[in-house]
Amino acid sequence: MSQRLRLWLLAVGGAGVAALLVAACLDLPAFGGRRHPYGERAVAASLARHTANTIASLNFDQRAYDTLGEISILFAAVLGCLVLLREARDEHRAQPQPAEVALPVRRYALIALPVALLTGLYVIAHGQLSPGGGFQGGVVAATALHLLYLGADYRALERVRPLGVFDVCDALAVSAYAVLGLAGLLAGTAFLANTLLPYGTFNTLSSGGTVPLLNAAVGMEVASAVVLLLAGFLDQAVEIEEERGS
Amino acid sequence: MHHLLPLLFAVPLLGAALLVATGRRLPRAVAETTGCAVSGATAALALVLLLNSAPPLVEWVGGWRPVDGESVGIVLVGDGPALGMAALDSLLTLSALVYSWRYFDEPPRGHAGSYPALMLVFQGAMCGFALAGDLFNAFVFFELMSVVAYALTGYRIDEPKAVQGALTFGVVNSLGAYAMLMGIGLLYARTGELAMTKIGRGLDDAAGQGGPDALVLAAFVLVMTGLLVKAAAVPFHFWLPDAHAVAPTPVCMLLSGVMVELGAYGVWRVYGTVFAGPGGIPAADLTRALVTLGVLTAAIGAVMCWYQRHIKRLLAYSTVAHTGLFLVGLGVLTPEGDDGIALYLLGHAGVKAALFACTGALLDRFGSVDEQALHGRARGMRAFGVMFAIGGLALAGLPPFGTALGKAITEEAVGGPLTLVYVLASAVTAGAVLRVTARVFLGLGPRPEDAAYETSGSDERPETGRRLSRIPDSMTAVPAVLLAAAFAVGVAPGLAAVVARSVNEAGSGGAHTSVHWTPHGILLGLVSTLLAVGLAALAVTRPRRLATPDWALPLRRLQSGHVGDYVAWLLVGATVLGALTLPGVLGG
Amino acid sequence: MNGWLLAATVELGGAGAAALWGTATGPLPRRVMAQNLATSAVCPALLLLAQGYGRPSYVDLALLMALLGPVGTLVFARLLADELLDDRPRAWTLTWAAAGLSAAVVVAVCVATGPSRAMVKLLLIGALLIGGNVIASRALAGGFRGVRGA
Amino acid sequence: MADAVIVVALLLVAASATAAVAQREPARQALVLSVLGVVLAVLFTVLQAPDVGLSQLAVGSALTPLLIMLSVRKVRRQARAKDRAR
Amino acid sequence: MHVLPYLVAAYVFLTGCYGLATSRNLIHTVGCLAVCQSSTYVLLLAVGYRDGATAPVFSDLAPGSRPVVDPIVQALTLTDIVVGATVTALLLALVLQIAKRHGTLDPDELRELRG
Repeated sequence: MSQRLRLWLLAVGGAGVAALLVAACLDLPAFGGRRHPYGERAVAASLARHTANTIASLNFDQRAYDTLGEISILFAAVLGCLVLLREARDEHRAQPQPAEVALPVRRYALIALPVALLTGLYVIAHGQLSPGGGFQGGVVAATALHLLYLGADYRALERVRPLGVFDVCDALAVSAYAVLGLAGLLAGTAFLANTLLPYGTFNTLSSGGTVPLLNAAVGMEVASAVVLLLAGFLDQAVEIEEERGS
Repeated sequence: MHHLLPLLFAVPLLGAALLVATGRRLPRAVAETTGCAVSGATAALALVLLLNSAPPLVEWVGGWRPVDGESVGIVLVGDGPALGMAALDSLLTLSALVYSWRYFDEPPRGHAGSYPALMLVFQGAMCGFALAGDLFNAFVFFELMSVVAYALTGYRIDEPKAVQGALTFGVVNSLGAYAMLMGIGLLYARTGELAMTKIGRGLDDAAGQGGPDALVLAAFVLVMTGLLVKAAAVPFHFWLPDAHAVAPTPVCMLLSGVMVELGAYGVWRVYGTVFAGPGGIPAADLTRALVTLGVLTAAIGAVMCWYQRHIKRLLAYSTVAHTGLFLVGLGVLTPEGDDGIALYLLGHAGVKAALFACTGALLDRFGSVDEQALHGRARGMRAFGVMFAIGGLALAGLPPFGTALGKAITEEAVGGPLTLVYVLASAVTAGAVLRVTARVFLGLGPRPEDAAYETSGSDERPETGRRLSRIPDSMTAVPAVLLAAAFAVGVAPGLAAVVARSVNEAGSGGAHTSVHWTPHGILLGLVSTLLAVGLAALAVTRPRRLATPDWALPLRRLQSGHVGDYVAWLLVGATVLGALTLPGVLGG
Repeated sequence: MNGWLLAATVELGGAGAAALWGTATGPLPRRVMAQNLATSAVCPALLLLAQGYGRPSYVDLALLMALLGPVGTLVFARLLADELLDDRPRAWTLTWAAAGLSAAVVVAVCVATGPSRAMVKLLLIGALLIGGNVIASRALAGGFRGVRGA
Repeated sequence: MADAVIVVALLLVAASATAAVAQREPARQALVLSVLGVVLAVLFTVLQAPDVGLSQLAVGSALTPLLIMLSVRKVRRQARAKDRAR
Repeated sequence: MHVLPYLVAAYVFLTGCYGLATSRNLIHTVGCLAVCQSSTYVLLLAVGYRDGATAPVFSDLAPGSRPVVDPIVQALTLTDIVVGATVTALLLALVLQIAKRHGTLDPDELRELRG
């Protein structure tokens, strides 16, 4: 199809969808409205279960099943990336050249690395209290590890990143989440029911029943998934080369 | 019993996690056997739940049962159609895994478990989508299903076509999913709820006497865009041939056999629970929209199917044509139409998967799926030739296959000129399949000439490590069993009645219908079979007469393989859908 | 509307928009530099917002921003090192100006908070932000000169 | 009046989204996307969604740019290897 | 102000679609898809906003002392962001393979699948 025709189609389709969306926007309740029935029920339910952060309560208790789907997406994407970025038949690995990094940058990376790791853990641990949680903290922790690549060089990163271990962690974290769900079922309530543990004191680290456990499982899953994803891309960008003449 | 519903997703997921955790050490045979075992266990669970699904099972995940009619949790609905789809996809995954058992080529080094693990997650995602009673939960599983499908489609990274098809698939489907999510956002803004039944009630309350407004229309269009992209309705269908033609054969069996149909199922479910009330989209408008798109889909799918030489692509277009027929049948909104489509879908899944399985055998034996390059070369593969021919006849609706029964009931439900669409679309796609049988397995007729604008199926890499000299028994048995299952759907006494009862209970408030073979239906089935055989005979003996006429060329040029075009078409499709539904909103 | 929010609005509307403009136009070295300065434009605004809304827990956002912003810039500095080799981006005046702004905001918020654990966190954010910003500028100005093909 | 900051954040999001689409060169687009990520995080903060803002920061400011830039690097390396082979 | 956030979401979605349709580089295409997705975040969070309210996070707030915004949309958006990041990664992996197998990233030059 020619460029012109595509632009015409795009104009027609875009105009139609735009008209539809604008008409819908005009019918939407005004921005900042007060009516949120589900939201209010969720806040009440979260407080009843001593979870200070309602979003954590939603993600790991009330709508925990969605989160199971979400970490399965991560799990599947990692699996898919490993499959898609594997070494093809006509490729080989080349040893990357060591990098020369200016001293201040290297120092900064080495200082920021533990700080970022700790921050990641802090964000995960306080997930059910303050903003944050397994997902946010997991990404921070995993990104922090890659400061080694940015600030030092690839081989330093490879040394602290045993991929086999992360592979297992990835699978274990998903299983842990699902098994915690099954535990609810076996205890006679329902899948992913938060009735196994006491709800604890409001606004402390151990409050919320199984919320902190699920939160930790998600943190572990996200951290290992991000490390594995980036490992796939780093392999491609740094190591894997095509055979000459192919 | 209802507490077990989430297990249909959790069990395959745990199996996949197990395979990944141990994948580095596991020998291949063990990994694939584990995959089959877990998939089989899930299928058994789905069947057990299906047998207990009257009255429908309802599960509030996490034990968040409603208090005063209000809940904060996620609801799963295990009625007949939902568990039926779950059982169908589980059984099909099992057969795909058995089909690829020990034959499928080169697992990535140290990741022997990754292919069966992906298949298991795919199975779980499809089950999860089928059971979802919460709109956002449906979106999550929709995305999970898509993500796994992209990875599986691009599995053969050495194939240029495979990676291109997978990317097109990925971009178009993700965009459709985002459109769906925007629609969910609009619905949430209006009703403040996420469970489908509650949204439906919320829309009715909000509309009062007024009927639907622009917001409902936009939400309907956006949600349906996402589902119709999955169901590959024209003009959202372009990704399908590109993806299905290049995916590994066992994956094709799943994509064509059940994933696309899940899109149609989603349309049925979402319309029925969310938009069917007085505050939703009026029935006349839905019928107009779905029947128009469905007829277009059937027509374009059938025409494009006829002109393919790449056998997998041909089968993919036949899937497009058949989903068009499904949409028409669902669009007329009669209980009989729903029953017919449910049976048609069951039969079609078996037949289409069997046809793909046979094509896979050709690919592994000859390294090609091109009708012209394979001309007469498969004479020795008699069993596959017979199965391919039977598959073609079943696709046309030869009684007493399940496809024929479903088609006959639907034809009666739609009535009038739409019957003709069913007869013609099934005859043309079946004719193309029979033509392939005659040329490839029997070597009849002269070799046709190359056309200008087409995808050839030669130079494909077999999916096995090397070309097979002998096809393993598991690869022969699977299509045979699938065809037998499609046959059984048509003849098993009482099955049709059970399916109809559970579909009506879920969809049309328990309306009573009687579904059985009628002379009229048998006659129409025979007519389209004869038509298909005639078309195939004509194509083989007088290829000139049916070679691409000029008028089909513009149609073929639309299938350009360009992601940008497909995105533009998606927007056009949403606009068309909006325009077709608009009258009811204006009138209201 | 309190003064903190007003300050945040001005900061976002001014420095944020300027950083966006710089990132979206002009030669590549300038874009990278503008991307780096976007961190120091937005992070103080996040601190001001936390103070303005009276929600100390929002400070975590600024903490993450101060940590990850420079990491993002290092990504570009490292992976675009070849292209930045000939025409090294330097904007020391702007870098120090941004650092000064960050310091001013951190001090102001610290004064409002008073001595407590929250203040330690704020000071940590200030140190990370200013240090990261300066180092990222240094990295852009030839911090990866030896990096080729890696 | 408290809405002023929301308006500013919304306009910044719209502007950076436009810029991200208008940049046709992937590396430049990655730069704008990282700014888009940061601006979105600000928008989420002013819409009182700090949790979402945190994850947008985590993903948008470092992870997505890193993924895109690694892809760009791989593609360039490939092109260079092809040129050398020629 | 009543509809501005919604209009921005619609605008961002359409802009992303324009980028997708006219893209000449597949990495850019994936970036545009991320832009499209960010429109869904804006829409969802705008729907959940409430005037003068604050986040429903009670670590530094006494429950009931101030009105709070809708937490549901925030949970949904959180899930959505994860989905977005993973889809980006997966599609970029496919793009890398396309670059390898086709030697180009221009969709106009990919001519294998047609008709």
